[in-house]
Amino acid sequence: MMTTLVHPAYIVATALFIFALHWMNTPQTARRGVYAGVAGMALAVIVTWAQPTVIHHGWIALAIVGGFAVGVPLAMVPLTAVPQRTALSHAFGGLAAGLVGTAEYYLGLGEGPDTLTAFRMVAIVAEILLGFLTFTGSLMAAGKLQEVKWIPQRPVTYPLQNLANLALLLVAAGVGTALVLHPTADWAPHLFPVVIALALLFGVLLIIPIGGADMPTVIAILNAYAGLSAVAMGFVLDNKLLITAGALDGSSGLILAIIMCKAMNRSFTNVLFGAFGQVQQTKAGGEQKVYRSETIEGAAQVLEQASQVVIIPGYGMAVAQAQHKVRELYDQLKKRGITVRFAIHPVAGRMPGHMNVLLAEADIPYTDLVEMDEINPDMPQVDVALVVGANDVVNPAARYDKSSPIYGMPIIDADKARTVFAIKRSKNPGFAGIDNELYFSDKTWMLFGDAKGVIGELVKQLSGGSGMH
Amino acid sequence: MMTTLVHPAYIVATALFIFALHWMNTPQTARRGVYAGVAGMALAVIVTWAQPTVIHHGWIALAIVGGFAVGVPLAMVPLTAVPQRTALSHAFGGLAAGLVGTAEYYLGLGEGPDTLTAFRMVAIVAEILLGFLTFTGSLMAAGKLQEVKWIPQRPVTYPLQNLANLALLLVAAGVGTALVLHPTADWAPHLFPVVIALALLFGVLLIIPIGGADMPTVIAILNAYAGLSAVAMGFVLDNKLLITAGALDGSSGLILAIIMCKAMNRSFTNVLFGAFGQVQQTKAGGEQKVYRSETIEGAAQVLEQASQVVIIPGYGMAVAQAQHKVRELYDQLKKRGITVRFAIHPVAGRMPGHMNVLLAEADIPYTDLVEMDEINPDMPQVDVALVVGANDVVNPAARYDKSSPIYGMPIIDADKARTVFAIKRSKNPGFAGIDNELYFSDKTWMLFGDAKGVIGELVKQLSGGSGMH
Amino acid sequence: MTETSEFWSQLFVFVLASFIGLGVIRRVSRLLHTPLMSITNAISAIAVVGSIIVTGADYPPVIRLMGGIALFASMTNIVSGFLITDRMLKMFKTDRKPGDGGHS
Amino acid sequence: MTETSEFWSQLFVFVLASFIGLGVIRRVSRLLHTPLMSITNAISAIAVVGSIIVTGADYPPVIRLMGGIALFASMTNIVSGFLITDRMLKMFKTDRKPGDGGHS
Ligand SMILES: NC(=O)c1ccc[n+]([C@@H]2O[C@H](COP(=O)([O-])OP(=O)(O)OC[C@H]3O[C@@H](n4cnc5c(N)ncnc54)[C@H](OP(=O)(O)O)[C@@H]3O)[C@@H](O)[C@H]2O)c1
Ligand SMILES: NC(=O)c1ccc[n+]([C@@H]2O[C@H](COP(=O)([O-])OP(=O)(O)OC[C@H]3O[C@@H](n4cnc5c(N)ncnc54)[C@H](OP(=O)(O)O)[C@@H]3O)[C@@H](O)[C@H]2O)c1
Repeated sequence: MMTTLVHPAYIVATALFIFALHWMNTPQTARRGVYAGVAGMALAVIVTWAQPTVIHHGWIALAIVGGFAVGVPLAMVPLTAVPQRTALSHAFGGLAAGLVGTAEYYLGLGEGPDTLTAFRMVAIVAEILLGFLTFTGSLMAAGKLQEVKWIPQRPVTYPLQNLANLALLLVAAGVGTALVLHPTADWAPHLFPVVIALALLFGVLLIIPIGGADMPTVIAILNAYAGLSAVAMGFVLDNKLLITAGALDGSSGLILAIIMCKAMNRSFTNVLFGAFGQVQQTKAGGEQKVYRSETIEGAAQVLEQASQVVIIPGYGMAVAQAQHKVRELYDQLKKRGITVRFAIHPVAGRMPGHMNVLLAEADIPYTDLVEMDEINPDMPQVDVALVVGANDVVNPAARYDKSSPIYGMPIIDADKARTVFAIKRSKNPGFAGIDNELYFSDKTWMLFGDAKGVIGELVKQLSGGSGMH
Repeated sequence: MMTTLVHPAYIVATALFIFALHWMNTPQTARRGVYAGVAGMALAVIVTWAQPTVIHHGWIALAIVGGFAVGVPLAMVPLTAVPQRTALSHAFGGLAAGLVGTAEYYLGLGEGPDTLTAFRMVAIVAEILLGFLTFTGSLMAAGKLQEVKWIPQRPVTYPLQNLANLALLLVAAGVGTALVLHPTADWAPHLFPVVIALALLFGVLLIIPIGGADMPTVIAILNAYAGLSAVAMGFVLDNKLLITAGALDGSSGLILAIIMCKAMNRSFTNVLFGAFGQVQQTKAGGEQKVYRSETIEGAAQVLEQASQVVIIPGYGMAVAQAQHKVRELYDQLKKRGITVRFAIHPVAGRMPGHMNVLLAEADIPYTDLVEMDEINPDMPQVDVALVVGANDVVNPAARYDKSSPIYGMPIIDADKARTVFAIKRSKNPGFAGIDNELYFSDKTWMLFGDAKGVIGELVKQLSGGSGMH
Repeated sequence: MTETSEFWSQLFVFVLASFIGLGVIRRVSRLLHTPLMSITNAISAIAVVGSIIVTGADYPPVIRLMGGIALFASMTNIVSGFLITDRMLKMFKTDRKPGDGGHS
Repeated sequence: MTETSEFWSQLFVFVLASFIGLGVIRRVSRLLHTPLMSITNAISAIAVVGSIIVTGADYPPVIRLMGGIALFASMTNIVSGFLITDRMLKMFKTDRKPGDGGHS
């Protein structure tokens, strides 16, 4: 009975997953999407668990309880830690795929040669390669994002690095092929762990040369890998639900990676092998140009006089956790009948949609979050552009300076506004590690300090001053 | 070799078909879509023909040649005959599915019981039922659209009609079930033709009670059936390419039917069992209200004075084949610096997109074809609305007259324009068979006559007069 | 792979294909609904592959005859469907070139 | 159904699923790209069905242990993935209600 039920159940689950992603196309329906996803998942788990082949239940229950025990706290991390959490979950996903693949192989060995057909072996090898390299790779990525001590932030490069990686990959592929051709040879069971080891090693080496700030893109790519490993598992188990879900996951990773690369005007290869973060090292420090800074009072007054204010948040707002203060500022200005909008750059922050989530967390209506392409035409009419911890995404050099690493990346035209206030702590550059002439323009006034602190002051000024109006 | 090639080839063909439909989302890429479709089709045919099981080639070549011999002329029909052609092609599609299903059944009989499994029989019965009822049903529809003598245009109704049809359907289903349960019983081979006969009969009875003007909707529904029969064939032959292509076809039919019903504010059931066209009979003829007609000269002058003209084409333009004359008028007015746009109602004419194709045929840039929802807001600023053989789609009764059969159907607000000219031949109503008060409004002037003739005159006036300006 | 699970995998494909169909067709330009009808006709005539096998295989003539007729019917749809679609699409232009764009 | 044609039907499903994936994801609102990442995580943890079988079937303990770990890993992704997605989505509002919408 249950065996027959499993097929329709899997089809329904698939449909639910597709709807789940479909409903993400607008915030109104997005939560419905979550419920659909949960329903599909629950259905699939229950029906599978009820299969007659499943006779031992203890460990399953245990693992599920464990999953909840770890999963719930993992879901409570502060939003700034979301990239790490994502990376971590890819690691888990990869691990799961790799382990199942391994189990399937040794099971097949037991059942004799006819089960380990060439095609099945190809799927298994693909599964463990993708799975285990995603595992270590994602762990490294998570570590870099979490800025764990013993994982070097800055890209680690050494001569012939890419060549070495390539060689390693070839070895792994070679060993894999050997396994595919002779899955049941007496040396095969001993060679299998070698493939695993190679995959694990490759995952590490793949990430080492990539700068911490490039991790978001890498994460998206690892996301695609994780999806593909699920697909491979689907091939091994002949489970179309797995294949579909994996493909959905894979497409999402791929598309996000493409969006990020486009918005950064970089290519995949450049991200993966460009050791981009290096620029940061070489260029950072030592600007001699003059910044003109402004006092909180002065800034507050100018803001009060404005009728059109655009706030441009960046990674700095995330670091400072300043979104709630920003909201208070937003309220203060709104109270005065000033139109306040937020200009959201596709790669502001360190992950896609980063700023949107933070501002939404601060309860700012998403109808006031405007995309770059929509707001840029209005910038010339804007009285004050308030840059909160954003840098590269407002760097005019992207428009003309061919030598600049961000040349060609579309930016928010803060420099077109009548007045610009820029909040940052120091004279240090941003992610791309380059000067930002916007800060030296004669319409720009710097407000040095931690974003949270500075904006807090501004709010105090305005709320204090608001009485006199 | 060929047997292995067939799978990848079918996958590629599937992808090509999906792209073909995807590229139809804008006129710029649409033709690329056709090429993709042709490529996919050619690939599938060649690979299949090259299968080792295919040993007799004479008949295949013959049938293909025949297909070209009939297909090419069929593609040359005037655009007004497109609905009939579409209906006819559904008939062919249904026939093909039905015949292959039949063949598969008798082949299975030969090979013995194990080939005709229950599930396979279900698929076969579904295939022949859908196939053959689509065959006769579409032939009837084509006949009604072509206004063939011996096929009654007006809905033929008799007491307990729907009940009778339902009974027939149940009988067919019953016999079908018997076949599924005992596919190889000695009476089965003789019962099989009965199912076919019932399906053929049902197709006829299904269409008889539906008025000629409702055919477009019916055609869309038959389109969906044809698609489903292809899907059933895919199940019988375990051919996923067939399943996919059939599903694509089915969705298209379904969506078009829904669009039409929505735009007519009618329900499927109402179209299928409502015997709608009857209204036409009962209400037609005998209006006593006064029309005020205008002379060509007068109309020409008003048009010349206008700065904003909107032309509202309808079924009448198609009947009169007036699109080329309309284009000349369009040119004349443009020459005078008058902005001329076309207001396209989703169900103007007798098939979805009917007006667009006709006007495109007349070489009018599709950028001047404006959808109802976009143009309605502008109507009050329009100086002259020229209604060319449209009726129901500009009938204000749809807005408020609950008793009217078209109540609730969205319309083009011709009555909001400063002046309205309406071209039609007589005082007869349109498809819905009801009066149109727009014609009696004090801002409306009738130009009685055949659309082609009337507009021809207008053009003469304007071109003649144009010298004096 | 057992006969039932074969059925389920076909149903699976059908569901996925329907998702694609509804997603893609819903985005077809309203301008092109008439050509859309004809191109989907042509595409669904892919049933031709079924009839090719039936016609060409080593089956009793009466069976092969049915296949042949089916093949002819499908082929007609393919040819006329694609041709008329292209003929209609040729007509859609943005900027008017003088002279006509494919009158019939 | 032979082993190879089984592979092909899986590949077929993969292709269709990719079409759906690309089509659907491309239309996800830019506002929601962060939640999108977490919900796809959760969904791809459907790999859990594989590990349930391995863990629960009558296999040698070492195999079942691998399955158990995999099951635990997937389960973690499912729980945290869906929870954090919902937590983020709860925050998106059009009109501001006073008080905060789910601070962390
Ligand atoms: N979003 C994505 O998906 C993604 C993915 C990969 C890469 N990236 C890259 O990340 C960059 C994002 O641009 P961005 O302008 O948002 O960030 P950014 O260019 O990295 O600049 C962040 C700025 O915030 C300032 N800052 C840091 N902590 C602060 C604090 N506590 N208070 C106030 N200011 C603080 C920093 O200056 P101080 O140190 O002087 O304070 C820095 O100038 C882009 O280059 C993009 O290509 C984004
Ligand atoms: N488009 C679709 O997919 C579709 C599908 C199903 C049903 N329909 C229905 O069809 C109707 C379409 O509305 P419509 O306004 O386009 O057409 P209509 O309501 O049928 O009216 C057509 C008008 O054109 C006039 N006419 C006919 N031949 C003419 C000629 N040679 N010269 C000048 N005028 C001529 C007729 O009046 P005279 O006879 O006095 O000339 C008639 O009033 C709607 O009711 C719609 O629901 C459309």
